[in-house]
Amino acid sequence: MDASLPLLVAVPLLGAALLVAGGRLVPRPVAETVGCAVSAGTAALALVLLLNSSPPFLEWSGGWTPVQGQSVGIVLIGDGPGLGMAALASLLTLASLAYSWHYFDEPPSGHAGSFPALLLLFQGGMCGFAIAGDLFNAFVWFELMSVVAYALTGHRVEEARAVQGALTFAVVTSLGAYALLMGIGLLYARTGELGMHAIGRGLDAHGCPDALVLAAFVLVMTALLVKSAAVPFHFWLPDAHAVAPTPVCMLLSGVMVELGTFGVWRVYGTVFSGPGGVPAPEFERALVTLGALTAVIGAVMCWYQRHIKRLLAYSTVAHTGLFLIGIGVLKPEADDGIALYVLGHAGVKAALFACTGILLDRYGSVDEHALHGRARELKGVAVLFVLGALGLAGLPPFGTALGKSVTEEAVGGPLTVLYVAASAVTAAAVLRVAARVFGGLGPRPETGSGYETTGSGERPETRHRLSRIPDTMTAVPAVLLAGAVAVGVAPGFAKVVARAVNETGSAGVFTSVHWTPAGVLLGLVSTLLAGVLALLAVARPKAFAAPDRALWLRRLQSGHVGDYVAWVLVGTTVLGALTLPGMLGG
Amino acid sequence: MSRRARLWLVAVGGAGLAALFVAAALDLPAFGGDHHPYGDRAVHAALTRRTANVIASVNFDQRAFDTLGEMTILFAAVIGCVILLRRTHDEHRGRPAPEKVARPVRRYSLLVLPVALLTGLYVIAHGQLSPGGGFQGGVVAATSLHLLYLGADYRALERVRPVALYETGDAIATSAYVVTGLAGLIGGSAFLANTVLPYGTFNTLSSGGTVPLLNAAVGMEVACAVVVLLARFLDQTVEIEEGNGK
Amino acid sequence: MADAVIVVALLLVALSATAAVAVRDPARQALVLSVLGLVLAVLFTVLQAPDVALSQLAVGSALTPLLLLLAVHKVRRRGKKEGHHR
Amino acid sequence: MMDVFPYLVAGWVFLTGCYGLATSRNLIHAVGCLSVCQAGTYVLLLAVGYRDGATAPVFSDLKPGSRPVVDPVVQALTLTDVVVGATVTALLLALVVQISKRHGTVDPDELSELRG
Repeated sequence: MDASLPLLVAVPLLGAALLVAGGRLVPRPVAETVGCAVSAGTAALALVLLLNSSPPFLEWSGGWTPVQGQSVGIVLIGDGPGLGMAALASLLTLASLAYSWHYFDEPPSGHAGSFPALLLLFQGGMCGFAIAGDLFNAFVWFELMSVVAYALTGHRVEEARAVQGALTFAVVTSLGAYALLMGIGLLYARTGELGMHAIGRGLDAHGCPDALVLAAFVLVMTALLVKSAAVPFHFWLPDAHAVAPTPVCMLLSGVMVELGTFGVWRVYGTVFSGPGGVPAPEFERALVTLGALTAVIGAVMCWYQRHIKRLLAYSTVAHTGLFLIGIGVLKPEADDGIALYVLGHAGVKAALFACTGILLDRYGSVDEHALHGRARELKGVAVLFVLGALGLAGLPPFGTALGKSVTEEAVGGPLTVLYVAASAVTAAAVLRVAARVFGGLGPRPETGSGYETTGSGERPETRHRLSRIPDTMTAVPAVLLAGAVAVGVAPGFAKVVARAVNETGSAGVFTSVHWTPAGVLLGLVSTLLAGVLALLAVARPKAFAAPDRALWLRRLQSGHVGDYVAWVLVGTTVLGALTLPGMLGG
Repeated sequence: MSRRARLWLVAVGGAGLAALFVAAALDLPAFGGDHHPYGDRAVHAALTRRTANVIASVNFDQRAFDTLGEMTILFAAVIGCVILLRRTHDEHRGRPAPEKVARPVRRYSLLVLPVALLTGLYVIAHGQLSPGGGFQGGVVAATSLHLLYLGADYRALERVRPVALYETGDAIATSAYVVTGLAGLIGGSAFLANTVLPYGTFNTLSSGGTVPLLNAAVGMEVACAVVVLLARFLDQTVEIEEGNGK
Repeated sequence: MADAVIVVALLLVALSATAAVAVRDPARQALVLSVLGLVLAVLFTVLQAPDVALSQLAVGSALTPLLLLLAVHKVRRRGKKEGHHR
Repeated sequence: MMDVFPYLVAGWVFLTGCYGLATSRNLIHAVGCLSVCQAGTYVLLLAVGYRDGATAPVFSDLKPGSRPVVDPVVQALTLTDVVVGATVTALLLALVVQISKRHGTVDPDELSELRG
């Protein structure tokens, strides 16, 4: 059973290769069916392995099992969190393949299989990254998922915005990847190993942490934080997620960004958590500071958007901030909470993107102001969209609410307020969109400061503008939302997740995870807050429009790739400065 | 952001990173040091599997899983370029006029072409013995085909280079690598395990078990991929023209 | 002796990398990058990495500059055509 | 001096590339700068694997055990890195070509579609 772990990568890759080889011979429906079948098969395999992952196991690729504790092969980790992320990535890939079924843009002639093939490669890359136990191998899969994501983001080459967003994304992420490689070089020089556990042991054997460990930590984390879009590495995300085709957005926001966060957790836990690594208080300071900043900036910017996909992208930024805080406090309960939060968030966010895609394909616009009252006829989509917004706010019994409440109790204090506020503001922005676009409530808002990206003039992603919404496109968000609810209510599910996370994460400390009155109350509070904010914004658009004071924040998001690179450099310095204090003593 | 402000950011960020890196470099083991535990184990493992070129053994045996990812990245980039550089609705295809080529150039390139092609194939074939292998040979072989563009003209190149065939070849080579890996899982012990074939005699073409097979698959993949990549870019430069209605 | 050769190769790498950034014209940069590829290949040979040197020679000093030049050509040709239309 | 010089060169190359990337006025030039950044990673990896007085880890003309060899693992990593770099360059250039078509420019200062 354990030996089939690498198949999580091999199967989608083989499927993609066959789709490309046979793509010119088979008609489109066949290619799409094959794509769905391969993706579903991989998802099933991931779930089966996940059920067998207690206790966690290691698999050595190529059969190079260690001799006297040392191996020359690549180690893969089959534990709950890794396989859980692989399963999540696989299920979302299946969802986006189903969403794009038959209706998505005509492929280039002779390449019927190219879009499903790219999605399968994406799936393979994400699964590979999730189960990687070797730092260089993680880099390879990191690159694969990045390269595929660039191509998918720029897929609609006729759109000026799509190609610009894709290039920005590609440059910033590639730079991050090279920083990761520099970090790997430093770690290899010190320890002479590449396996994450082996590096960790090597660092511990060397003794107290020094500048080399600090630099390696900063460089490796730079790549992962670029991927998970922490401030100030986050600028690429809104630009890319706003322009990528909808099925791709579902994957980017639903799971790829979270994989970056997962990478932070994995790498810290295996490489840097020992006595020779980065001390816990330093890690906590760095991650909680950056996470809080990310949550605040993400939420504020989310509120000021009128381009609906961009708005959703910023809400992803805000939520990543919350995830980073949860990981940063290094408590087993917080880890459990974040795991549940990520699962719930993936379903909710992907569903919201799917609904936005329907708007785009139906009306040729994703602009909140231009669509004012136009989508009144789409009752079903409206219900799904509002449900998604409530899930984002953390309304019980959504999985997001359970995850959030567990994390809130773990982090405690003022950070709890931040959790409530960030989720309330992002959800309020989405509810505001729903009230205006689907309900036609309030006066038609006026155009804002001018320094913004509108959502009009976007072309539908389907061959023709849809006159009737296909069943697949509404079924997918419905199922995703149902999944997000199931995370919260399925009996025993939360316990299983917590157990799986604790088995790897907290060295045998097992925590119990369940709904608490305080958690439910906090969830209700943030939902209520979101509703009130949204209603006020709709009723009084002037009072809640972006004030000139906020303009500097918007100007930072300039769309200029040079700016973003400069911010990445600043980010590494900030990260280094935040981690530095406790490491000088050694 | 103004150019000045950006320069300040770069200065601050760059200075921080530079300081960090210099401090780290001072803590690194001295250049040329003797502590390479993984490297020493890799050499030992390569010799037990009778692969003369240790790097080939690391790439195609010990860390073959990395190479799988690497060739998939190349494969993905090829599909990506095919999609990104497709002819869009507002563009049309122009016929390039045949160009006159100076005789020395023509003679030189037609002379070098077969030599370069053979060199590429030789480098691929000896991957597990001497420096070189699928990557290097594949790139050389693919690039050499393009000497035709220099020596004859674009049309001559198009005749020897049916791009669709190379795309299929690219995909088949990638699947061949995965299938070899699966054979290791089914017939041996683990995915990409080099236990299916005999290891052969040290320092011969067929030594190393599945290493030559994987090496050949990568060679074919890289050659096809580079041909397709260059073809897409040449297509954009030479043939595709934008319509007037933009 | 070996150290001296390594130092020279390293200096050349640093120099040509700086030049590749300083040269702002992309077509010229492609040529400088091809020189950088060559110098890197020399450095790798000196560092006893013939495999990497070979691939750097093929990729860094031939393939990458070629792709860059093709892109420059395409962009320039567009610019010229645009000029005609206006 | 010789102990750290190669590492410093690697850092210099990487940072120079970053500087070029941030200040570039032409996207094709920026892509070139990114490949300079990557050259820094090659130099670091190979410098880390070097061993004084050792030879290449290829035993076709060398009796195993007769001489020390340099670290083969970093060479394999660098090889992977080189190929990855070329593919990323190709993909980025494809995007730049499309940007020049859709925006009519490859100067990042003149791209103003995405902001705020």
